Amino acid sequence: MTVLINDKTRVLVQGITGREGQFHTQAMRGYGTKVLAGTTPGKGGQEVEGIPVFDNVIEATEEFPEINASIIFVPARFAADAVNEALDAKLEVVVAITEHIPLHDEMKFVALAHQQGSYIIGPNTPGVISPGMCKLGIMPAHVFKPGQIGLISRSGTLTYEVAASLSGAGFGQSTAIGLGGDPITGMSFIDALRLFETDDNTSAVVMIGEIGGSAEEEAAEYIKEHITKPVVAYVAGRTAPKGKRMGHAGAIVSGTSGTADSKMAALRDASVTVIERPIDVDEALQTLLKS
Amino acid sequence: MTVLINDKTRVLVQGITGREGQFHTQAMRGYGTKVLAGTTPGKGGQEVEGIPVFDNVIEATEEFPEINASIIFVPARFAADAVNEALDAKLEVVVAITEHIPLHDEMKFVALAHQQGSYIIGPNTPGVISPGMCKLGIMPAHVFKPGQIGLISRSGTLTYEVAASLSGAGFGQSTAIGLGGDPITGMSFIDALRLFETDDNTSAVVMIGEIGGSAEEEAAEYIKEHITKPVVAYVAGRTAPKGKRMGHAGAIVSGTSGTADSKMAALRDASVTVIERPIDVDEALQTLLKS
Amino acid sequence: MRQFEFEAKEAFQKVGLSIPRGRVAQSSDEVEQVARELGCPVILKAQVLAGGRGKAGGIKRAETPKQARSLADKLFGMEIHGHLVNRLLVEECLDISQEIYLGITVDRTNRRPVAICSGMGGVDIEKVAKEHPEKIARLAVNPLMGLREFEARRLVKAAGFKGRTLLHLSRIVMQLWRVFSDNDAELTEINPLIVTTDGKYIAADARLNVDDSSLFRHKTLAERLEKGVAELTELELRARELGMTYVELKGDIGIIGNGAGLVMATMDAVHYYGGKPSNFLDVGGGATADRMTQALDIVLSHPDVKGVFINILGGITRCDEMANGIVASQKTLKREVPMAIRLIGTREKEGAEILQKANIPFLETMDAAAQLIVEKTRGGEK
Amino acid sequence: MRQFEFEAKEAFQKVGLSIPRGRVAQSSDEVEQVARELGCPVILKAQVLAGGRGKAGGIKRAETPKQARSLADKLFGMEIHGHLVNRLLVEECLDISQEIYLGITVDRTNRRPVAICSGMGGVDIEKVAKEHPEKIARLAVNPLMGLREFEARRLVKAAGFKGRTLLHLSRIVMQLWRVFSDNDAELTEINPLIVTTDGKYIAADARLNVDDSSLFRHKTLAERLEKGVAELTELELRARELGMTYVELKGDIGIIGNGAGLVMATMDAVHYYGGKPSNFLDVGGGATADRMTQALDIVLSHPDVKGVFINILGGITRCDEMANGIVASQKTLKREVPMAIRLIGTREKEGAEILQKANIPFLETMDAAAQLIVEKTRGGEK
Repeated sequence: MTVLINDKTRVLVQGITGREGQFHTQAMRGYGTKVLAGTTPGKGGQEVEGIPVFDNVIEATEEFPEINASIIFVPARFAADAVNEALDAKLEVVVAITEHIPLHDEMKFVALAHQQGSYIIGPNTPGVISPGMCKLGIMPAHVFKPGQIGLISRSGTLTYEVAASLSGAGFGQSTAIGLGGDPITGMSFIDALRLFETDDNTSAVVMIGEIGGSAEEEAAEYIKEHITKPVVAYVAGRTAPKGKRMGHAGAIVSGTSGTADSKMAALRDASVTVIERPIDVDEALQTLLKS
Repeated sequence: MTVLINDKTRVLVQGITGREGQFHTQAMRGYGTKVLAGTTPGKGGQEVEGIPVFDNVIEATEEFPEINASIIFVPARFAADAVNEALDAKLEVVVAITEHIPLHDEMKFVALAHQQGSYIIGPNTPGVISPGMCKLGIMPAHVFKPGQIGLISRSGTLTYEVAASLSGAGFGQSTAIGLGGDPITGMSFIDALRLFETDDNTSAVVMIGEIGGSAEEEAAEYIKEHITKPVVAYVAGRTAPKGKRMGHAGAIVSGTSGTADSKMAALRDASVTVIERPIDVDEALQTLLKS
Repeated sequence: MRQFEFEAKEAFQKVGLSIPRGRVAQSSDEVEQVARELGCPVILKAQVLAGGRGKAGGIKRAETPKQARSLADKLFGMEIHGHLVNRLLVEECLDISQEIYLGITVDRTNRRPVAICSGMGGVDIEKVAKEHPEKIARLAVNPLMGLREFEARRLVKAAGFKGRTLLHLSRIVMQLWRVFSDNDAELTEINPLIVTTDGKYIAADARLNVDDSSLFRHKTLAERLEKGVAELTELELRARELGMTYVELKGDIGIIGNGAGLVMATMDAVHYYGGKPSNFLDVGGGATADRMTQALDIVLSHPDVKGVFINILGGITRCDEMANGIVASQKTLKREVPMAIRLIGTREKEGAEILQKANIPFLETMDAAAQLIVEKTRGGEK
Repeated sequence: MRQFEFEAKEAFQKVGLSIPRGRVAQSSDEVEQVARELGCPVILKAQVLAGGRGKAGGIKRAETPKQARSLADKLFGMEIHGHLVNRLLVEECLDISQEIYLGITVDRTNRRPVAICSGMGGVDIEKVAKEHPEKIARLAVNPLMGLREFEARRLVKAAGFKGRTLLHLSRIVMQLWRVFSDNDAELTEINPLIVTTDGKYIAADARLNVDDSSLFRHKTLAERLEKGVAELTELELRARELGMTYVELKGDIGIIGNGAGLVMATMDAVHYYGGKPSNFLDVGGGATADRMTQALDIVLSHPDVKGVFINILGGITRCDEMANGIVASQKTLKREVPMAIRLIGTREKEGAEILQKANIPFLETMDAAAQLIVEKTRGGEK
């Protein structure tokens, strides 16, 4: 089985009537994702692509109790409330696509999710995909292929870059998880590594990190102790200067901490194969999986 | 055994260096209560009656891990924080003597206590006493005698009135619980009734209610379903007018709800022996316990 | 502590709620002027800290500034449930298309705030609750989280609203939550919230009761309370300043005791034996002799009082202190009335001696004392 | 968004924290006048949105108003880490008995706020953390509860404070929490908090970084950002207004891509092959042709740029749109520089055709394009 989402995933789309919500609902369904319902406050009773729209999450989950995941396309100032609403309905996986959600709101809903054992993916993420089974996100699906590589990334497009490279070389993916580009995200590398370690369908893990914070360093410590599967890592932003955000709110070197070099050193120290160019991922995996 | 407190209760006094804190610490110890430590922020390192004073609850409980209850003599504007601190230290019973704690703060700490399964007694309570074993409060101890009557009251002095009457007639008390005179209290009649119902040492319960809210009505419903022991009830405030607070913040008839007559009727309907004068409690019990 | 309507509306405005155009006037001249400024018709609303103002004739509609003046002449000086009208809120008339009820209060049973919404606004919500319980939606708020937007929507939806109205009302419920939360409210209400014919949402009436115990965080309200601009009568305010709780009632037997429950029971005992309490007075725990003297002074300041029942059950409160206070007050009392004194508990022996020396009789049970004072006052003794 | 020191101090004052007497001056005349008003000695502090201001000579002490003027003459117009000094905060000198560090920031690892206290204030806290980790106390805050008073006391106690100081500092930590919480802060710091010789607690320096994503709740800050009074350079601000992220760097190869991670990787690839990026520019997801044209315009506005690398991996972003944008900009470009274009993903065939028609070469891999642009710019081609 894959991690987080699979063919049993039943999806609610929050913000389904918006432009993005509609577009990606169609794309997800096209991929085979089971989207059962959507919400947009004030638009209950409408339909989008034949999918019923509700005013509130609870109405949708009462009608479709099998819903266990949600994806959120709600503007930033309302998105935290949407996440809280999904958590309140005890959904297991909540994907928050939205960028620019206030940091304090993020800390709150992440704490709440941890309390109740739900997974939040993102915010500011392309989502999560278990190729061939379920896509809960906005990624271009064609670059992903079913297979046995677990992919974890803080970046969107860079994930597609690496996934395309992997797929091209015959390394399909079990699940690809976009952690999200904000300083506070629902899942960390450690959370994702833990899932992949016990997933029978995953034989190796590729991590795509970037500057800012210390999630990669902590992952390195965790890998030393708990991860037996081979891990390849790429870290973006070696040339980023201090004190400047590189697009993502979380991608910033503060003082001397959060540099790509520190992350790469820590990962190497944990016997992770650290690559300097995304293109090197195939070779690294080939070497690792041969041995 | 008694409910809430007994000879295994080990006590922390929060606000021990204040006038009231000192006075009642002495009184409680005189009664045999095991007071192990006290707190007053900024006065850590001092002693009161040979009892060590700490700056923080956590320091006291680290030094005396056997502490399982707390009594709070802290001025109103700091009292909610003191309750939260006691809850944070996971104390099982927290007695908040203080009157005039803000209502919103009370709702918060009561919710927190329920979440973690701690009991808050009060606020605005004389406390709780298991006669002959442990006194965690400010009540005049001599009016209480050990025995088998569980006493639950929303009022202070009226409790002493009834307890004195009971003790005089040979009806000692297992435990007497002052619920507190505020609209929001940590324990309700129902919470206390539930404890007494399963307490082997309690053979009958006396409830002292008053106008305001609907705790007595709810207790009546609960008694119908769950209480097998005889219950006697007195309700104060039959002559109180509408819309005026009778001393206690919680003692107010709002609109048509919260009248003494409605409470008495509900209790009678639940086969509780409702008495019209406190003095009638002995006779009521004698009748009930004979049958 | 109940706020005046105009004060509650100020609090509403602070969080962005719309209120009718208008302002407070303190004279008929001013009322006429405001009416002119606003353009008639206008509504005149007596600003008193009492409910049922409308039924009591405290709300009037004026078609012209002149009529506003003449109505104001009648309203000023009027008494509504014992409260003198000295301020009128003059407001524009709204074109009503719908009246909605929104409120947040404290649910004592569940020990948390409860938000309430109903499409049947403009009438007594308790009445609606009784006659059309299905028309009222309620939502319990987790006090540790506060009300959240999706919960507000759930409430408003449950009350039967949809579409854009659902969004508008939910936003207003969130604003009302801020009023509740920022002001440590016991209760805040918009009844009615008016949807005007041109689609605006306006809080036509406003209620806000602030928790007295929270006033240390609300300095301006605390100051107002000290200045006596509240529901309290003069005597009640004086007692409050002295740290005692005194409530004026309609009877003729003064009641003094220690502890709220005991004082209520004392009132009930007097009533049981056929008397009528003229007040509730709790001297509080650990009161001194002085306080007893002050308590007697306050109770006897009420002109209807024909006798006084003092009921002391000493715990922290000491009987000797109370006895000393009673004796001391004998010399200074405004007038002599029959008394019944019951004095037991801490230091009761010392207290008894003090009273005996002063030749003041006392009793040991509440019921005996209650019977005594009822007899004495009924008998027409002085 | 970093606040100026004087703005942070205003936020501090709002919650009751004490700050030194003083005010902002915008000319040497004004500095002299403020110095006279306050009484010398005074401190002049350059108001720039950059750290390390002290070491860079941006803080001076003046013994007389005249000296204040002459120091101000030098400070105004000075550049500190690329930021022009055009405001000075003139403040009283404090008699220091102790310097304390207090801060609240976001702990990304634990995904919650962390409050920090140390008796070693007035110096770089990161340095203290390295050299004397035992001198720093930290406390994780539950974001759902907020910081509570007893937790503040626990923190301050853990930092080694006792008695009245413990109480004072705990209260200040709570006030700082309010600054953090009310302002959606990423970071707020008092370093140093000065205990004066006469026992007052004064925030001598103040730092407050507000979360950009929260600015919709902080209208005045949002307005300021729009006016450009922030850390952003002119080009960065222009890009922001257009909805793109542009960061100026020191190199000479312009970088444009879609997606922050991809753009960083593109910069890294350029560096890997020996080049130096002159900027970071993310056109964002689903960009249109216009946006690509604007992006090229911004990148080429940087005078150092000798070549541009466009790296597009189409997902939501369509290659044909990007190609159209590139073609369109050929006519309007300020200047002609070598380009390397990599274009794959959604609609790559259509994009390729558009570029081919316009005779613009492109590549399929990031690495090939990186090598190309490094060669072209190094070769001195035009």
